[in-house]
Amino acid sequence: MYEIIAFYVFSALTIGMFGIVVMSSNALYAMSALAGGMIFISGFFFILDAEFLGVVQIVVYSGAIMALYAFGMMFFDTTRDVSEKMRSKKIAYSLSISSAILVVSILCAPLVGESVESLYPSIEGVGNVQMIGVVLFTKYLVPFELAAIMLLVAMISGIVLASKKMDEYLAIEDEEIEDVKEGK
Amino acid sequence: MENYLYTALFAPLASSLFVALFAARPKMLFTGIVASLLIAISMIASFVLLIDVNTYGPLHVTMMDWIAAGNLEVPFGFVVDEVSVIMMVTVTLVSTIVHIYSIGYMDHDKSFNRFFSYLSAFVFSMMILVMSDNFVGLFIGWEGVGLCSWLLIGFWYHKHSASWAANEAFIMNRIADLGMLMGLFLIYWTVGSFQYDEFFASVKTMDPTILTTIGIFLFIGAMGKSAQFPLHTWLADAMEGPTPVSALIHAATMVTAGVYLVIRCGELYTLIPDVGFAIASLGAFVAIFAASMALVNNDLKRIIAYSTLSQLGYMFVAAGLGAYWIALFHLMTHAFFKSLLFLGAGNVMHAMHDELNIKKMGGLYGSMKATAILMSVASVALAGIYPFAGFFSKDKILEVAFSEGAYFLWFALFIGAGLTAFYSFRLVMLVFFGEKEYVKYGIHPHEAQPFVIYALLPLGLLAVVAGFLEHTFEGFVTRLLSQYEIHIEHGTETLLIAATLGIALSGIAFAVYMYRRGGFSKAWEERFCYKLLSNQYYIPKLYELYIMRPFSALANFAWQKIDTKVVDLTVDLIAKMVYSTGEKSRKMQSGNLSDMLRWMVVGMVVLLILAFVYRPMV
Amino acid sequence: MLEPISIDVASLNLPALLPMAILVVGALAVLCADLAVKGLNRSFLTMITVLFIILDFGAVIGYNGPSRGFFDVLLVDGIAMMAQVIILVASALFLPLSLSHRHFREFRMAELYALFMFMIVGFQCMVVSDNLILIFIGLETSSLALYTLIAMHNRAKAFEAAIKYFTMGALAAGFYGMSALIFYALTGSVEIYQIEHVLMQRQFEPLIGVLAATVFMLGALGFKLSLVPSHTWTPDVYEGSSAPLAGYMSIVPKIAGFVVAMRLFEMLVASGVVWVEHILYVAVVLTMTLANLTALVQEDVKRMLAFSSISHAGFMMAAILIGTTQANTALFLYWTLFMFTNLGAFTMLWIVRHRKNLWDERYQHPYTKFSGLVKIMPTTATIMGVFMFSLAGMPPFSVFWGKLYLISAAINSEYIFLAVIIALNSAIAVYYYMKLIIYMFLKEPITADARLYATNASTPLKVIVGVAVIFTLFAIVLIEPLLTIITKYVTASGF
Amino acid sequence: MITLTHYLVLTGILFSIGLVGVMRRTNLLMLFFSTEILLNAINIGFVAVSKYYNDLSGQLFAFFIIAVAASEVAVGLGLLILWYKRNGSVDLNSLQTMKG
Amino acid sequence: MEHILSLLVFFPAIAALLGFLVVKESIRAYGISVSAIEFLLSLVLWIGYDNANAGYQFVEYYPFISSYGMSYYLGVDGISIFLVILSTFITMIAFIALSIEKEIKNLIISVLFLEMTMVGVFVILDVIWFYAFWELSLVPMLYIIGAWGSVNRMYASIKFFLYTFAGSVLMLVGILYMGFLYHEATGIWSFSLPDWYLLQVPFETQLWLFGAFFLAFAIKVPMFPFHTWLPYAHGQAPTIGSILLAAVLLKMGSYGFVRFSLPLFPDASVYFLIPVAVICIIMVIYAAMIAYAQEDMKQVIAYSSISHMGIVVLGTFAMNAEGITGSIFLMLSHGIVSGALFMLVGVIYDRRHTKLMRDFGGLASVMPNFATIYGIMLMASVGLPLSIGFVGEFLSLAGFYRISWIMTLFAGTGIILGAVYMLVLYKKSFFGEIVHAENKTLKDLNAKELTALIPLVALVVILGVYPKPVLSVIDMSVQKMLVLMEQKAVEQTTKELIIKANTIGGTH
Repeated sequence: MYEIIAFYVFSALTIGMFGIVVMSSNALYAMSALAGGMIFISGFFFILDAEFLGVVQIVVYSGAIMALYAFGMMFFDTTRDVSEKMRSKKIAYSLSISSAILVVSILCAPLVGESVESLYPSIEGVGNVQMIGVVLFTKYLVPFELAAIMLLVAMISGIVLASKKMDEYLAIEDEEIEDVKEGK
Repeated sequence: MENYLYTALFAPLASSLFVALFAARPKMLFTGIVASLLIAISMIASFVLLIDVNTYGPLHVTMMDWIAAGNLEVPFGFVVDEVSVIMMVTVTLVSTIVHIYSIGYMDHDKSFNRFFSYLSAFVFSMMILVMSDNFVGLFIGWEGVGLCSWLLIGFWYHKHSASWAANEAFIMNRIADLGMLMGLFLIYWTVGSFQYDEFFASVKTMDPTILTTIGIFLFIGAMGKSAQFPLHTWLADAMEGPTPVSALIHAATMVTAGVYLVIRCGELYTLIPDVGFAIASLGAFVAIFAASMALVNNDLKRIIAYSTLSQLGYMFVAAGLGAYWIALFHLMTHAFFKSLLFLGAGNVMHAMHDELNIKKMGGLYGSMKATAILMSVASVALAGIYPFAGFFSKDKILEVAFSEGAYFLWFALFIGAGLTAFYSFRLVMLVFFGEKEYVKYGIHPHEAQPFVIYALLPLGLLAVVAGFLEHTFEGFVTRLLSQYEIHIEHGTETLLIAATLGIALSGIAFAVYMYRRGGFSKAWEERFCYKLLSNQYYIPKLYELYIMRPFSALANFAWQKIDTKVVDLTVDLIAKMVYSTGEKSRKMQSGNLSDMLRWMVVGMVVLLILAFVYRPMV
Repeated sequence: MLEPISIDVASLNLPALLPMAILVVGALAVLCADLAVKGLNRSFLTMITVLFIILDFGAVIGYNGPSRGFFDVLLVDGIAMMAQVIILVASALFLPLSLSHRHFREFRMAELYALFMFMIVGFQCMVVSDNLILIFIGLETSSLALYTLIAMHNRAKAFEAAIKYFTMGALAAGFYGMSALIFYALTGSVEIYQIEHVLMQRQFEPLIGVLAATVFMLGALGFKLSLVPSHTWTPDVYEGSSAPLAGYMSIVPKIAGFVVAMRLFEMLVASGVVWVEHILYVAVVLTMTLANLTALVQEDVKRMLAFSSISHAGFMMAAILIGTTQANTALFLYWTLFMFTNLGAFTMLWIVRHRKNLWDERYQHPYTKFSGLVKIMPTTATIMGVFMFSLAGMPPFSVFWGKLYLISAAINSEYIFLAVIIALNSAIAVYYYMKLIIYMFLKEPITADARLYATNASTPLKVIVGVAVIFTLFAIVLIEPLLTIITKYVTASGF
Repeated sequence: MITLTHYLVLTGILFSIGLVGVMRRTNLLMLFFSTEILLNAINIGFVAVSKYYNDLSGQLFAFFIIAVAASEVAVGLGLLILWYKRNGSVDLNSLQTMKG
Repeated sequence: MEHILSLLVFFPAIAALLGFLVVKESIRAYGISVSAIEFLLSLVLWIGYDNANAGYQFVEYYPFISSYGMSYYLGVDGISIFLVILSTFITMIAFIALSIEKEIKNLIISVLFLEMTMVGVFVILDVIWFYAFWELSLVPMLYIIGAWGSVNRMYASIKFFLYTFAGSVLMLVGILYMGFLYHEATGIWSFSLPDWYLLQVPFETQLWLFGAFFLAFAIKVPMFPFHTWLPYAHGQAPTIGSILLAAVLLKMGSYGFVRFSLPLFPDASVYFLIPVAVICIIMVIYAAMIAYAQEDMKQVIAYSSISHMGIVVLGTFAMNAEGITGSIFLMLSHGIVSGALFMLVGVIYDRRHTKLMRDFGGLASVMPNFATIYGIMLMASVGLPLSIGFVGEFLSLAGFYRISWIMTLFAGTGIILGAVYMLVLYKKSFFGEIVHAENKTLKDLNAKELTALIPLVALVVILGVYPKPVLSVIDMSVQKMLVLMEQKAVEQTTKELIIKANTIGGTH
């Protein structure tokens, strides 16, 4: 019973939040809305008793990602309203609507099969976190490692891109960059 | 034996090539002499062959293979039989004389050597034409003489009219040659060979329609060479060439090639009398048609040219009606007196400093007796007065026409005879007698060098006596050609002869009478008929108007409109279209990020819609 | 209660993982070295990296274990081998382009080399797995590294390129996730062979779901393979990034994508869902034609090459559409030959690069730059001409043989119309390749100063060009051995 | 009773919202927000399906997607910062130097 | 004699590569000597050729992509040998007559490459290689036209290249499909022509394949609607380019018809016989008329060669030994004659830097030798008996007469119209008074030009008087081919037509 209520509440909230994210012209609102929406999404995870994911969602998103974005925003000081002049609204909206209809209607379709036996079932009495741990460190070890590498890459990229090395020459025009270097 | 044949054939070639070495050089007398000698040798050889053929019969040699592909095989083969040997003799004889004559005539021309080279080349081609033993060989000569006549008519190429006339002649002949080619192809695909003997051997058994087609095609070829209507205009214009050329090519030899062809194919045409009759009728028409144009013309050479035309008409009548030997006979005699006439005219031209208008002459008798006499003799012969050569041959033709019951043809020829007599003596009178018009133009005419005159004597002689050879000639050529006996009872025959002679004489008399009294009144020249005749029935104008102009217009249209505006443009348009599509598709590349993203979404949306609506048979 | 799991290490088939491991180690080593020693020379870094790549190459070649590994996450079959070989060879050939005569900032950063190796790892993971998750992460790893590499060129255009690429990549990632989700919903599995299995069971019902999944996957891979209409990034990114990287992008990410596409779409095409076949058909034709048409009107050689590589990718998709063994063989053959030619072409651009846009303020390599080059630098012009002819599919240069084999593959499986379209497209394509040749050989030079064209030339670059030329010219002799090897691998992996 | 379809529909709606944002946002930062929405929407779907099948790979996929999202943010922000340093703007209409 | 064909093909290429090392001053001598050696080689080929054997000789066969049936397969028979000799000969002559100074090195090298491709096209028997040479021949030509041409050269060269290239890509598809068919039929891959000859292709397929090949050949020949690249190419190309283009490159197309279309697709050839013949007739008449309308001497000759190629193709489709032999011979004669004519135009162009007829007139008196040789070539071109031009034309027309006399009649108008435009050209530029002062001082042919032209004149006469040795060799192979066609034809009507076309007598 409460599941129903929770679902509808959360859906309403999430949709609302994300709606704000997409529509609001104030970056601050948008970001807070995003954060909120993500927290509500974690709510769904809890409903679907995927506690681990719920936690990760809150931690990673609301913690890490949102912090990053916040820094970014301060950097760009887009705290005040951003003025977006969108090109060819009509096309955009018609596309949005049509795509929305299509996507939703597809997902309405009875996709799931009945006779599909699960490959990695969660066993009774074993917590979700534990199960995930097991699968993650057996079957999905390689992806996990690769994900680690991916995060490393992201980190390096972030460092490189934001580092002083890069903006050393940003002040100067393209042509001259190499001139300076010739000097060395 | 064969050596004689090859001598006769290749002496002219040798002469031509030898002289050609000096073609670019200024005048050298010896070239002319050498050329004449070689031609003379060829003539002697031909006479020897004549005797041989008379005693041992025809001679047939195959020199070498020429073309061979599939079943088609064409050798260089030569046959010297009664007909070809007569042609050879005639050709070489006249050529020799013309060569000698030319030494004098072209004396002052800077391209003296070149002239002789061409002239000998012509003789060579003519020899091939008459001696070849197959149709393709004949075609070689056929085209060869065409080429030489092109070269010689356009000999003075700096004259626009000359080169124009040359091209006209060549092209007209080409038109006819196409017909002839078709004939040859048909012969090949029916008989499988181009050899005369094989062809004539099988004509008996052939499908008449094919025969008729062949006959027509071949005669179209003949029409071109012998300048029969409607391909006749080139002959008059060909008078642009030097006079010896006119004498040799456009009177004595080349133009008779058509007749020769018909005679050669006698066995064919005897089997298709209808075609024969058509030929005869055309001939009769041309005979009177050309003669009428000669009546009013004032150009010395053109008059003779027209008379040539009409004489060719006579020959075709004979040939068409199956009297081949008579056609051949007239061909020969005509060659003699007509070339004589032309060469005489040449003398006159020299005397008059290339003045051709006979209205500006007159009274030349005083200053150039020999020429005058010779030309008068020739004219008499042409008019066909007993006992001159022309009488025998021409009169026979009339008899043939009569005995064939083609009275209409006979009548045409009969009138033609009268006209011939008239215009030839109109010419004689206007040139040699009457008022000395040329004094007005301050010209002092003089007789040609003696050797030129001597050179003409043999022709003069022949013009007189050739006629008496009639029976020997008949006996000789009818070994090969079909016999033709005229079956008219003696009374009528004499009557006919009398009538013909009568009209000829009266023509002469009328001419003499009129032009003693200073010719016709100017009023005549206003008459329509006069204009019609002097404008050659407006036929050249018609050709100009309805063939040449449209052709060049059409050509320009095809080039500027169709080729560039349609065909080429389509190609370019296709290219441009592709390119412009590129330009359009370039807009997709707006470089704006949200457009790019939208494109991705568009792709997705479109595909999803397709997923919903488009369901091919799974 | 969960009983402890015991796993036999041998069953993990670790050697299958070795190649990636090598490069990871390499990357980390480079990073540490950079920390330890300041200002390592680029030549050192380059060569070290190349060496690691070679090691990796050895590991790939040397691998002869079972095709499955690591709980069936890894799938080292023939096409994976082929793809890895191409990826590694291309990487080893493109990286030394950093040793150009002019010094570029990015090549002095050790991070670049580390990222480069991580990127390769990502690509390898993409090709050696049929698990959508691993593929996804590999894809993202390589992409993220690639974005950074592009941006590291440190020009305004480079940043623009990187951002465009990144943003579209993010959207593509979304599509990929959606597709995976639908597949998962359909089959309860994220492994292609499982998906195939279950879908077969369900006779591809509900069809709409399968189609939707295909659509999204097409959107995601279409972005990587730059299929119309997701191709719009290609020219901009190529233009923005440095020539070596552009050339690299025209080869390696695509081959990785092709392998994934082969795994997925050939399953679907073979499934007898005609719709998929038709859609692919349309996409292929559009990609070839539209790219060609747009390439016609380019003024910049680099952009032209970008479009041309799009249309070549279209040819490759055609191969996937046909899906016969010969077609797949043709794909790898074509790509190998194309790799060498493109390597040469882009290296030439790299060599003639001049820091100032002397010829056109907008473009760096406008056609006019090359006008009359034959009079200034005959050899350079001739070599460039060879590459152009090869790209144009002019016999007997390398790409022609690939095209030949591809068309014949199309014909042999009765795709006559497709073959004709390919032929016509190569006829159109000739024009823009020819344009460069016209400029180089037929026009008069603007500035007859040879130094302008050699500012960036250096021995390593020349060597690489030499290699490319040799392979392009004497491809004929390679065809037979290549064919035998590729056919062996392809048939071995059942494609 | 909340069935799987409810969740999938929700996924669809959120995904569409994300698409809308991707298409209408011209401020790059907020554009990135929208891409996050896309990924999150998918996450819901995965978890729901995994719950339905009682199969964990869905959850793991979601987990990895979160990781991907995180790293994307890092790189994206890095690029954005570079661009901003250079042009003082994060509006995508400012990056149109390359076209055609 | 073992590998003489490979030698023939690759000698020029190697020479060209070495040519890069030769200094600019002596490159011309180098070119001449190389081409002379090549020509001698081709003569050796002819000497070694066994006239009694209609099949392929000097065959070299090495498989090189055996898994896909491609091989390196060379051989000549009567159909190709003289075209090879023609190519080497004309190249040599063109080099001798060469009067270009600007960047002569590149020119000579590219011409040598061109020579390789030309010889290659004629001697190769593996179809893929044939395609390779076919395409490669475009490249040097593009360079020659584009780099040494006159004002509008870019357009001309691009048009030439794209047009011909676009035409031949479909041929590639056709080739591959043919290979596929062969594989279907026999289970083995092969792209060697002799193998394909043995393959019977179903009728419907033949039609399509014929079309695919036809387009490539038709554009190359060029046949009527596809001919527009030719005037541009000739109009802009330098003399040597025009010579090679007219003398050899065009022959590739007609050679293709004889080599591929007829023996591979006999039924389709017969099926399309009438349409093709109609196109040929249009070519003959239409091109002749356009040639008449031209003001540019070179354009006249360009269009005239279209007109002549019309007769060539017509003869090819006569389906009998006379016609095909004739058309092959006509290829040779047209090669020599048009080559010579273009050379002559080049001569006058070097002196006056104009090709417009109205700028000349009366040349005959200032340049007698030039006028003479021009006249001879002109007569050969209008097909005067005892000149090389006649034999081929006569045979081709004679052959096609068996198919349809009325069409032959129309095609025959070519000999009239040919005379018209050629004589008009001659009259305009050589006859009449000298109107332009600058023409008064023109020099006659110099030694170099004479050495280039005399051999051509000699050939024109010799082959005109005694073509038999050439004809008989060609004829043999042609008859062999006809027998083959008759045997492998799938439709009864085809067999009948071929038999009828080759027998004397019967109905018409």
